[in-house]
Amino acid sequence: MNKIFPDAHAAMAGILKDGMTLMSGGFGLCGIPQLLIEAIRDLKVKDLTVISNNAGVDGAGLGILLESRQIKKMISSYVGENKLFERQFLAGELELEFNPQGTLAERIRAGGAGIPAFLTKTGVGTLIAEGKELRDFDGAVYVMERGLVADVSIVHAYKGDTEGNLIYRKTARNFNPMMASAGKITVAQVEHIVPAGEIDPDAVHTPGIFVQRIVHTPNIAKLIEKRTTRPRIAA
Amino acid sequence: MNKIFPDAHAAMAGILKDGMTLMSGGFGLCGIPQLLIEAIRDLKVKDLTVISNNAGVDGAGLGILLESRQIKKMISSYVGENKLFERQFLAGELELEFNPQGTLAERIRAGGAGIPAFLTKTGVGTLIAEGKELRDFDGAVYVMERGLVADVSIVHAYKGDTEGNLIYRKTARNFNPMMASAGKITVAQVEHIVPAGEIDPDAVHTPGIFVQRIVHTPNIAKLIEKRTTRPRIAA
Amino acid sequence: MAWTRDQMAERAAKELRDGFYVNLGIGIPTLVANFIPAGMDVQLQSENGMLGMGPFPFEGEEDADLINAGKQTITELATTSYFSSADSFGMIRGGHIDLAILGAMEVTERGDLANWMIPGKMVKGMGGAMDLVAGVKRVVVVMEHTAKGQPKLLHHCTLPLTGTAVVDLVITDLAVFSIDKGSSGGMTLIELADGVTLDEVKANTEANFKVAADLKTKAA
Amino acid sequence: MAWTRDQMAERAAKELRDGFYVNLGIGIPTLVANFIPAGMDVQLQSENGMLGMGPFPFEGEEDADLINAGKQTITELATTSYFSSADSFGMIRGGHIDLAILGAMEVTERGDLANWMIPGKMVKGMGGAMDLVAGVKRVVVVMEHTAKGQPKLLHHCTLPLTGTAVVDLVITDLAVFSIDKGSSGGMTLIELADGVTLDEVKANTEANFKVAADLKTKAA
Repeated sequence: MNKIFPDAHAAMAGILKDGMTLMSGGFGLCGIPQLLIEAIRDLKVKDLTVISNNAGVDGAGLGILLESRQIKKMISSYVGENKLFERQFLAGELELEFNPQGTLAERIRAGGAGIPAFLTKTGVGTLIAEGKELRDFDGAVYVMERGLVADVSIVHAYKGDTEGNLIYRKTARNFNPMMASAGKITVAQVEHIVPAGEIDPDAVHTPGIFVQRIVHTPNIAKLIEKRTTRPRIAA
Repeated sequence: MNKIFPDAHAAMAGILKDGMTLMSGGFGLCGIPQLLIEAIRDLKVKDLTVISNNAGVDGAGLGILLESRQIKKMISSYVGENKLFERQFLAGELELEFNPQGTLAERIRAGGAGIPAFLTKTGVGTLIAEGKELRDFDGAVYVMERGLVADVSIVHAYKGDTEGNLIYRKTARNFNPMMASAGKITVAQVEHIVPAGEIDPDAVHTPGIFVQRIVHTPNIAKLIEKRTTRPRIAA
Repeated sequence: MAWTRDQMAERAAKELRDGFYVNLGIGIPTLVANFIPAGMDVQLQSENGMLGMGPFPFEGEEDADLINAGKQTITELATTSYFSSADSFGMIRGGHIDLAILGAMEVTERGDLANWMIPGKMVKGMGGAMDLVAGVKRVVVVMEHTAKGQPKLLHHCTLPLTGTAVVDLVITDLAVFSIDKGSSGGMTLIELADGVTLDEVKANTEANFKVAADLKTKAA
Repeated sequence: MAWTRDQMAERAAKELRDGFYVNLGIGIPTLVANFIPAGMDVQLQSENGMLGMGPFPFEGEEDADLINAGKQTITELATTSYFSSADSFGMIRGGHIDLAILGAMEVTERGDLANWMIPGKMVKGMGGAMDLVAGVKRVVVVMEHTAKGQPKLLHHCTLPLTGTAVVDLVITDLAVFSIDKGSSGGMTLIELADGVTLDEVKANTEANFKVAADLKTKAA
């Protein structure tokens, strides 16, 4: 069962269709599957519903699918970094569903784990709870939120083996593991690819069962949104 | 903030009281916090409600708290390995609540993650769903299950650092991570203790925030319930 | 001549496909691992928290930290990954396991299954059985056709249920039945064990079943 | 003399305790990290998936894979662990974070909070703010007392809410208020910034508040 594809275009080919739901990993520009997003642009599928914590920036991340007008709806927690997003939204060209970040993360985790709905305190008494079912447990009020699944999930990992086991690096992990579990088909771009057996099985973040396709994307450019530093104290 | 205690007795002292709810990690005898269980026996607290996938065997694991009659109620998925359990249960001395194993695991995970209830397909149409709320989502029926928390959780880990970050080994991980997250106080026995910084932060299974007390328990005897082997083919 | 336990396991192994992730129950289902065709990539899941389960260890190489859901010592493979029981059952409940092969006490013509409570004995618990039948994409039962001469394929289960409308295929020592669990298609006899007659199956089965067209020819 | 941003952060740092796990919002709350007393063990959480957040990196040592929830480059410490955003918000929602220090646009005398939607501007989203106020054990707001001369401590929020009855303490450039959010205890002025008078606070506050007994003495 070969899961390795020669390039991002090949890895995304044959699994996309207009109107589908896509999950895209990453937080800001950290840990985003940039080359898989570019392949989706090149494959010209449209009317996508995209579930992603953010919407990229102008020219990077999901920003490039906004430019190409392939996204119909975003389900996100924060889209503040993207001017094109604002223009398309205000022009009525883009639908938007905001979720609290933790609720979004849990909805995706629930979807991957076969849980159609769960209760949370987050958002009770706010706009987020409007129209949703409220429940009382032990004297506190909770709102019911639904699990999310995707036709295709795209994720970025630091290391992957031929079985599809993945390891993420530092805060580039973020939404990638849950999204890998919640895609009917999950495609991973990995910086380093190794034979099965080279990753410590205790250290695997995403077991291979969740990953149907892998593509090796070495030496990718990683963008930094807010480069903050401190001065070196002279010795 | 020192989390390290000199021995199992000291680590369990001052946090136990009669009638409390205890979570105890492990699957069968694999990854059980044996020395912490022995400390609970020695501290003589009683009327415990114990949440654990299994109930140990005669003379090991939770079996020793059955012997000392400190357990009032078990919440488990399988208790088949324990004759004393059977006798106490049939004599009406022990309450028992069966949960499907995955529902039990998820209830504990939910408790630790602040989710008071979730929906699952597991057990619909069986005894397990009796008296519980059923809900329809997209044409399928699901049963509502509640999150579980414990006054104290005890877990076994392979490695721990002074911050309380834990790593489990192979299938000894099982219920330990969720239980660590669902205890108001969590005590970990660890085979190897290292200074903070020695565990790869990408490889941590249980972040230190979930662990209030750690005790170093090197060279523990690990029991095997079913020793199955295959013959060596002569060279 | 009914099938032996090994023959039943061999028949069950025909349900495997390249790339499948599979959960095997204890008893006869465990034997299925011996019949995975060479060159076929099948990863076995152990619901306590492992994918890529290897064979029993060589004597002296048992590791107490490495057991399967039946609490037997096992080994790891190059493909192995470990995870928590919550993640393991997330995998199961979420429909990521392609196939579960399980034992049973009773199965009905609608695919209801009872396999966790033995009448008159201490109740040991359902373990992961209810989760597996509710979550896994396809459920295959392997069991003896009768117990003490009484049919196990029934109109209604007499024992407490593990799940309702969950079984897709039943392999017994006498025959193989498919179950159209999602609709009113019911149960269909699709295969007879070598030397077993249709009459013999009928005599030992309470459940209603149709007989597949191609089997009728073969059995004639 | 109202407090500076640094003085507000320094005051907020007095809410820290040894062994605390703390989440700091963007803006003034970020500055609180500079005032953690020496010898006090405080671990900072970043809700994108990190515990044990270190300071900004030295120039040239930025790592694109290592950012905080404000998307700034940061560093790791000896205590650091990384986890998924689902695990991170499980930590938050499950009540494991001792303290969140956040900015705000409006706070009411009952502890209602609005801090995610700016009137007349494009809505950017609430990010993790709603999860933090709903889940963290104790919520401290640090904000300017007024915005363009208008009070931010109100009877009712005019902006869309982030949470209801969630704020425990408000630190402004003029004063510090405790809020008994769980009951009808309301808001109490417990501290004045150096040189600020009670009348000045009253003139700039719409919300009802009591004055703590010991503060009355001090302010007299």
